[in-house]
Amino acid sequence: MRVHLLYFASFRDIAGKPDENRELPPGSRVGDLWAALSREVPRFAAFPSMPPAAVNEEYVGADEPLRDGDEVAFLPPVAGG
Amino acid sequence: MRVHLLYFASFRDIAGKPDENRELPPGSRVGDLWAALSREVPRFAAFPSMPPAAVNEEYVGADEPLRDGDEVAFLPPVAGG
Amino acid sequence: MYLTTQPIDVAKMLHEARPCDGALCLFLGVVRNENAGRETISIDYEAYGSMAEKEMERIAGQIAAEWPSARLVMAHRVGRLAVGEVSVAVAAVAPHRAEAFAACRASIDRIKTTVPIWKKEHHPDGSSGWVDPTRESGDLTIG
Amino acid sequence: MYLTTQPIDVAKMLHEARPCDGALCLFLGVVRNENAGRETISIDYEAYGSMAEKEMERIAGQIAAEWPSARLVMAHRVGRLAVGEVSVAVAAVAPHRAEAFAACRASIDRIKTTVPIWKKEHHPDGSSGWVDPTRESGDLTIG
Repeated sequence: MRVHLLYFASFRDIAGKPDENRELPPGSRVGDLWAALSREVPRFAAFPSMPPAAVNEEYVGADEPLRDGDEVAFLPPVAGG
Repeated sequence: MRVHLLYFASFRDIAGKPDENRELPPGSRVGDLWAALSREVPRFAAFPSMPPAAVNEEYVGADEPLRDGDEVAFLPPVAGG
Repeated sequence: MYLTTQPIDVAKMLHEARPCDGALCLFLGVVRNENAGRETISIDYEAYGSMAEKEMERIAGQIAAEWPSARLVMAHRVGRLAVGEVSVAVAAVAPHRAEAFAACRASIDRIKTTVPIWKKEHHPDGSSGWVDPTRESGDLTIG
Repeated sequence: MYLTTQPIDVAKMLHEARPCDGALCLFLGVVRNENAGRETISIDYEAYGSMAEKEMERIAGQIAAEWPSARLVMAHRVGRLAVGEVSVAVAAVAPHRAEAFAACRASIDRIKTTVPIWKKEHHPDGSSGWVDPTRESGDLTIG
């Protein structure tokens, strides 16, 4: 299956791109996607734990199952206001 | 000595006037003035205790000594805002 | 001068209060159309003016001492106000929101407790009464 | 729509928020000229826009459930803001001030905690950095 991954703010700087499509094995969960990113990008690997994540614009935990076509984002610490 | 007594809001309605000059015996305190008013005006006598009082625009207690020329006011419950 | 017989210009107050200080908390008191279950059409605000100015100045000094990082702008209207008009405005500006909220809240709480201002509500049936916040009903009708 | 690229019109917000409801508490966040000891000249606010709108709507629903007597008007600016510009505005109106203050404070606290918005500070020396409120310094310089 394929998900659309979005990068914002400092995570976009780290990834070097604002978004990408990623192919994932069936049954993948949000935590699996973060693990895959961490294997590729040392600065993501340096995070002590998975940052807050959103699937289809809702906060979810690492166990959230992913489905084909999902929009996924890992979120840097928010700083609105 | 003589003091200038001011009445505001519901107290003005009770007294029927906005202010008056009053002659007081030397050594009078604020509580003595309230006692004198209460003897004259039954609706003031009905108060369970002396209302907040101000002398020369500052809150004072019943023991505050009065001086000739003081401006004195007993204040109904404030309701600003 | 904290008391004014003219409508409070909130935009101007915000302009005066707002520099580059991070957080602004504004409180507005607005004349309600009812109190203690009775409809109100207007309110007369009466002040012991000279003492009210001193009390508001004293409160401003207290707030400045307790929240040194906060700046305060305050105004209280007197005279007859229609429903929907602003009776009191307090703006507190500080580098962070905790101080802005605290200074604003403390200011309005103290204004309502000690500043010698009274209000007489006018009702649609022509009756009126001085508001007594110390009574449960909040409404003491005189005369 | 809670997000706007245009300057927040505070006067208009107050007008929308203010009926005859007694108490209004407004919070404004203003771009400060310094953060964590470093001078700031401007801030870029970036949002995950569609999710930020949903989060602010969710917060508005929470506040309405927790303070049923309060009404809320909120806006958050995105894009580049100069020092002194309003980044966020929350107005809460209620019959009494306790609810107005509480609803306003809870709203801004939650906005700052969960709405996906980020800010990059620009400094006079040309450097810039994303603000990380979870770090003590509050300033994470990237690149």
